[in-house]
Amino acid sequence: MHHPRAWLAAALVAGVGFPASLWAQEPAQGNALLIRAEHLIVKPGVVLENAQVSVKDGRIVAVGVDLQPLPGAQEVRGKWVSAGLIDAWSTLGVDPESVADGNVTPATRSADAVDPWLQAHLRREALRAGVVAVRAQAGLAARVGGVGAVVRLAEGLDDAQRFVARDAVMWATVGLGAGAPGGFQIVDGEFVQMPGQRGMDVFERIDMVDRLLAQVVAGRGYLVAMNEHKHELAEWKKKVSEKEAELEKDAKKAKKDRDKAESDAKEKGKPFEEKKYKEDFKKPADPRFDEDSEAWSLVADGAIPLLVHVNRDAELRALLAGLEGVGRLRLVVAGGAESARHAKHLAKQGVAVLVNALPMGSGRSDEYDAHDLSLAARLGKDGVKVAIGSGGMSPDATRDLALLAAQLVGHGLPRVDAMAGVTTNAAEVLGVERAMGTVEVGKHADLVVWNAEPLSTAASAEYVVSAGRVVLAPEQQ
Amino acid sequence: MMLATFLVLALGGGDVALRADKVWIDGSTSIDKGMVLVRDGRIVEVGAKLDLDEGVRVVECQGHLTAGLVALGAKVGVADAALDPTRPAMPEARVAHALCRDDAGFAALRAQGVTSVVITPEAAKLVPGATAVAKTSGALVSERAHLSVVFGASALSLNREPTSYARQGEMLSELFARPEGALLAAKRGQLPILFEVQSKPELRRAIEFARERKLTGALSGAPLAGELAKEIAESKLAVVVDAGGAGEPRREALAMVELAKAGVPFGFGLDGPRNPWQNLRLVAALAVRHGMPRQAAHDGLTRTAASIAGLSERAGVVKAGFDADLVLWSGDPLELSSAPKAVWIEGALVHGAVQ
Amino acid sequence: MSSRQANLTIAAFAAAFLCVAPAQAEKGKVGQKVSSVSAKKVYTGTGKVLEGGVVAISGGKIDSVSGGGSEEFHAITPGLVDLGARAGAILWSVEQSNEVTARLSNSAALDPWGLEWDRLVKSGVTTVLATPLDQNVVGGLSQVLKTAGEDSITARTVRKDSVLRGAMGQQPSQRNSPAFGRPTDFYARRPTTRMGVEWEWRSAFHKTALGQNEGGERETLMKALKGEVVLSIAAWTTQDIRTAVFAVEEIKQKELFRSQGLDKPRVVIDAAAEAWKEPQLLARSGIPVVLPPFTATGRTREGALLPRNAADELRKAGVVFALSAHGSGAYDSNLAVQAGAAMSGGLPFDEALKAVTSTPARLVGADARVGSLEEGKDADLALWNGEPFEPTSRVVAVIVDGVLVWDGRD
Amino acid sequence: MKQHILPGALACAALSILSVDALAGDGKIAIKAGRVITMNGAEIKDGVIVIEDGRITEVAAGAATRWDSELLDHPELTAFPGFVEAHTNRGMDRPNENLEVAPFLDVRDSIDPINFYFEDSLRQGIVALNIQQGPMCVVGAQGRVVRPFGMTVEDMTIKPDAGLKIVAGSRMGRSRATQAMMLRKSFTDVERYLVKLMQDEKDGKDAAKREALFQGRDPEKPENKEGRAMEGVAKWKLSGFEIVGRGLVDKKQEPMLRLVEGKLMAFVQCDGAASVHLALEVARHNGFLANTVLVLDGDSFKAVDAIAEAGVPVVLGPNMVWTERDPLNGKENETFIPSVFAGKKVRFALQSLNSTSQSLWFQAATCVSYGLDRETALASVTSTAADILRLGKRVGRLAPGLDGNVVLMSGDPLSATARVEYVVLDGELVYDRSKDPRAKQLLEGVEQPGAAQQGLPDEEVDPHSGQKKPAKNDKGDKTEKKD
Repeated sequence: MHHPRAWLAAALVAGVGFPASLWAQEPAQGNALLIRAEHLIVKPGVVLENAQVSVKDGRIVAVGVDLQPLPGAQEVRGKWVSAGLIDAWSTLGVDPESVADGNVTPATRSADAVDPWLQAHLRREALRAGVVAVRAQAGLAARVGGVGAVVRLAEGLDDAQRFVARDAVMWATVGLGAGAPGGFQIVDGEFVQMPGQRGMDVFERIDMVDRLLAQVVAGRGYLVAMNEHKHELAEWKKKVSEKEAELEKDAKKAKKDRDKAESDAKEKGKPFEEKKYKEDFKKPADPRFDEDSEAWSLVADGAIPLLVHVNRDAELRALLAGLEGVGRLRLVVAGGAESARHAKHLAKQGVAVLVNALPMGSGRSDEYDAHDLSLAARLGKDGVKVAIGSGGMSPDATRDLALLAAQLVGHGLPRVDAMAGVTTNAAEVLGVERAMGTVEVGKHADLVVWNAEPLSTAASAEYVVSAGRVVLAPEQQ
Repeated sequence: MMLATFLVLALGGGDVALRADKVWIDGSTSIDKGMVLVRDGRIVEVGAKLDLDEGVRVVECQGHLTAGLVALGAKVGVADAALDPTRPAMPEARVAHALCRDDAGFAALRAQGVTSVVITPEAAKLVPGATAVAKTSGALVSERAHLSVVFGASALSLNREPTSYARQGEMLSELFARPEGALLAAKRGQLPILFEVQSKPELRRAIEFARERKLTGALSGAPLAGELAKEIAESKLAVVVDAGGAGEPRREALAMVELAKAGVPFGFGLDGPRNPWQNLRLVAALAVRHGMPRQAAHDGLTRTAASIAGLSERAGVVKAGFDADLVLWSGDPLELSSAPKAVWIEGALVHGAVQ
Repeated sequence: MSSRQANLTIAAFAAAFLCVAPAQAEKGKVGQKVSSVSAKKVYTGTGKVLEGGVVAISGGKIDSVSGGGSEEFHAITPGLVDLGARAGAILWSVEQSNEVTARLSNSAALDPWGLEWDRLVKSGVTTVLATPLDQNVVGGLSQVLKTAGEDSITARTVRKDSVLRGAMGQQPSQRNSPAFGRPTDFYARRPTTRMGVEWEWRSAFHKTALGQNEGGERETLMKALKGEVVLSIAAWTTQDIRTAVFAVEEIKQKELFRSQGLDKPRVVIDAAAEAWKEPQLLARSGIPVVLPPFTATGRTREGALLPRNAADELRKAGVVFALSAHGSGAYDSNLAVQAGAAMSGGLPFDEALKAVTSTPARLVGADARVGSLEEGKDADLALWNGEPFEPTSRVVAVIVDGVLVWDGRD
Repeated sequence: MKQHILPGALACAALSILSVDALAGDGKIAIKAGRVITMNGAEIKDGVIVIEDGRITEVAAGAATRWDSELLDHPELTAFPGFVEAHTNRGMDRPNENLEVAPFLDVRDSIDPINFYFEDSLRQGIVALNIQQGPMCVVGAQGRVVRPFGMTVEDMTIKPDAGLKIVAGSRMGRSRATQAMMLRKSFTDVERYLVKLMQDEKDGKDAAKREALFQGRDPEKPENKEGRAMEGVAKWKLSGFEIVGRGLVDKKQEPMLRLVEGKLMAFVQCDGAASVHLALEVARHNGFLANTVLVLDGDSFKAVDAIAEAGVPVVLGPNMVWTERDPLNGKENETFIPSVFAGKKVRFALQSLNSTSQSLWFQAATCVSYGLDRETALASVTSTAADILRLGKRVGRLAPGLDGNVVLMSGDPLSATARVEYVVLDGELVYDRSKDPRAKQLLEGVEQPGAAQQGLPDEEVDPHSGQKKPAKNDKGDKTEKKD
């Protein structure tokens, strides 16, 4: 049963049918599990030797050294155990058309683009490589890609378990497509390069930043307007009930006066006129409902982080300056090829950077896509929180997330920061740090049992526990 | 550049001995706390305990010392000059003539531990010309290392002859029927051939062509070559595995492992569609992850690749008499988390530094 | 549908000596040799039909076809043969730099791992004629080969370079343009019309007879004119069919050809959609035809009309004909559906069976090995779960060279 | 404006030949046939079907000849209730609208009675077609079930308002994400519109009450509720909706209201398993799941468990075989879609592949070839299809009380060699093959003088060179787009 006002309030918080709780979804009920590990990576840099993790109803209930299995718990054993890796920049399991869709709006929910039957073999390989969840994002190259979701890769999960967060982040891009070359086509048997997109000059790119900032500010304005309206509506209701009480009180008197006036008028033969009733208060007009502004209000409110794919220095500076004023906004820079210069400023502002770890050939159109793999190290040195993504170029790159993280270690990033980049920092960047990223009591049970140290070359997952259930075991090879 | 203020050591001068935690002779043999004696750009002696006469400086290196990596197909230094569309076959063309020695790509390759590279012409014609082999210091080793012969569809077009596989086969047979110059050298087995192929039927036709004319060389460009590993092994041809990089489909990764199992000599190349220099070791790591033994992957980066490149007498192995192309890694070379701390080409430090 | 597993008696032979295609063993038996198989009805393709028969197989050949057996399938027919399968007719299968390339063979363009072979096998087709694309007047030599077996074209080939392929009509002249102005590529050449195409044919024949061409071209055209190689000419419409027949009859009557023994070409007209309009001409000339697939509206390429009773009309006129599905394996247009469509036009069942088995095999000279279930022939069998060519039944298993290459029973 | 211009002369000729002069007799006709397939129990040998005033009154074994009714006596033929095309967007002038949400439209305005599609369907023995709008929309027009014969749309109509077309799958210009957003938005818009309507009405009444109190009048009695409670089971059902007056709901939103109140059927098109999930979720949330029929395509069969659990019937796509490549060995694996649904006991109907050679009879026959039992296969194109369209009491069976539709065929409906000889619709003989000019051309190649060029050659695109072939035909313009 929906009382109209309740609906309006719910819509305000939930936006276009966003569920009230934005990130914590109830994981699976059911069986108990005990995982024994020679080395348990509780969180990057903290390793317990010969430790156990106890899981009940999809949650971690105990982490310790000499735990006893819960009654009826299934036991799983392995050399290394860590929290499942999260790929914050992937296109695995997302409908390719939606990823490439140009006319998405801020209110588009990428959760709708997740196709649980798609690329099943690639998802199995990613699980075998220890990646348990990815950010699903439609409109990856669109100016504003809409609201991304964090989705588990395991199969056979129902909707509640599949989404760690249906509406996790807002995705936007600035300055992309600086002259991407056209694709290659066979014309009459010849490999012919089609004309590419015209490059954007710096003014167009700065203009993109301004338009993005305008939308954030508008979202904030919409939020304020909604709150004000809620406020005014309450006030108006108070006044109405007061007025009604007052009228109810002297209704009898009014009735008497009216009868008298009516009889007088009849005597004098003049037509009887009702008393004029005026009210000095008016119902506040409902604000125009707009899904896009609803979505932006969530960003302005800090309910979901804003991920912006930006590479060049000019746009980055304009973006940081523009968003400085917006209070509770949680900004994350994605890509950030030239962000190393602003590392100190980013660290001070608490802005994290999502690095694209996929090495690209120098022949790329946008020279900023030829990622310099030492970017993560240089940012990390100055205290910037670095998350690592597989870059979303192709769905099967997610499988190699651990290798890409190891490669960043090879280019100067400390090993512990690389592990954080694919677990804790990735969870934080996506706003699901309370649900995933570490092996701590209360968090969802998304764990991987490895046959070797997670970032080593020969590492692969022997068991994967996702949403509290064993979703991958050795014999499923 | 993470430049520690260390002694930048040129090894070219007098004799120097490098001692590292581990010296990898090749993929399968390594010496703990091994030492390598270098004189005038060449390796003189390798062993666990060398009796050095005094005056020889011993440099302690933390990490693993290996031979320099060899990349088998990279368009470094030739930019877009690697193609001349005017005639279907130009056996005498040499990509070396278009080589720009101080291309930034060489520095990037050195930073990845690559010391020698085979530079190939664009495979868009029947016989695009000869490949070149260079050290990533810019020094040209050989102006004509292989003759590039294209069996793939990349040499076919609807507007120029040949427009069919049949005619392509016929024209190649005609070229080899009355060979002279580079073709004659190739027919006599003096010049190995780099067969550019893509699909499995093309690969099989190249093997057939080589068997009929007893040609030697390597097959390059077929991602699923491993699925015909037995036939390739019998043909005695080598395989250049193109480094697709992260996201390599599972079927192609397993095909690489099949090559190792069947004992086919293979090396890694950087001629793939996205050929960033970092991919050489990344694909080796991917192969190990899919079941390739570590020594096969290591040899694919060094020893076997050197023999395919025609450097079997001077590079790819830490052995007396070979060039002093050495790389000091911070850890196991097949772990991507290890980085090249120092790279020497013919005894000269060309990247990084040593305490 | 009997769900009990067929008790194909698996041969005791080790599979080793016949290097068997490492087909993934879907049902545990696929890829293994079969020694005997039986069905309620065995259509031998020679006209003889056995009610309840068994086919014994050894060494990839048929040992015997006899009564009895345990009726594992509803029906057995010989493996179907499709001459117009256009298998491997990819862009690079024909050398378009020249309009007449008789010497070139399309075997280099065939890919044993292609998906088209599995689709053909699943529709019951075990032998096809793989021809180059019809872009040239004379496209080149074609292969008769099996659709399953070892992953190698040479191993599957029944008759190598045994058919010379060419085309009449508009198709060969499509890319050409008149040569005035500066020609940019070799497509500024003859023929640009049907007349030009016909002229190319006749000039090729006459040059051969007059000794004005040499090398592989001459050799192949000589073989064609002597009948050592079958000449397959694609001709859809009435005028193209007539042109093809007249060109051949001209050769047979001219002294220039007769004197050199070049007057015995074995011609097959492929995709002869409007052959039904020329029954007498075809009967008189004795030239067999291959019909293209029936279409929903009756209209085929270049507006040629192919009604459902075309096959029956040709039968009545005594013209030898075969059916073709142009390589489609889809359930709505494969070779069995074409036979069903011909039957819906009045063609009796046994004629329809001949038109997809023995006749096509004979037309390309492969009837010594394929096309019917007789002792000594290759053990190529299509196994049905109902009456063949009825839409209510389909091929559920296929045996090629005595090996079970596909088993689709659930 | 009709897109294709049929030479006027021919149009009348074609129709008049077809509609044999209606048999005499006072609307009563008896049809005797050697074999009667009733789809309502056992077959009858040498049975008779009596039709009075367009309805079947009797179906029985060889009853005595009726003196007072016209007789159609064909012991050599098989009587059959005729096929039911459960979903198609052919037979219309333009199947798609460019309005994304247009539930107020009706396909009646786009159906083209003399389109060749209907003549082809009649020739293939189809007696009822569910015409729905094409897939290029979010919430489309009102569908209509018609019979393939009649000069006007009203003549042809069997059931108007046959349900709204909804598209859950992605389509040209709309990816899965944006289509899902638009689909949800079209329902939240209706909800928001109704809430505002009710809120304004309520505020109006409160203000009137205050004025009355002020003026000393007694407020109007609250019980004069001429509105109506919001019916249905939508999750967001509005309580207190009665205060909204009957005619206040805008004509453009009214069909959506009836949909969420469960008064309208919904044909939801899904192009894959993921869109099936979206369709079921939107249907449950907005209360029309009980009236939903899923029109499936692509790999929607993978969501068969969710469909079975939701208990909704489905109409399967024209292509009944789904192939997928195994990523490791490149081989193709086939799935026969109807078997998946038969296995899970989900009611399904089939669609024809094309309107001439591979119509519904061919699809049902193919089901039998893939192992489905004959009864289920035949039912999926006759009785079950009719039940799914909720016309079980009108078409799809030969039983007393149903419409007088009988198809007389020369053999078993599923055999390749059988042909439709006669078709009786509502007791009127409307088709006689011996008088059908186009059948002659298709089957016997007898080209009618001046007969319009029937459609384009199938191979509009040259199959192997892939180039578009300019189809020049000199006998008149293109009259039927090849679908």
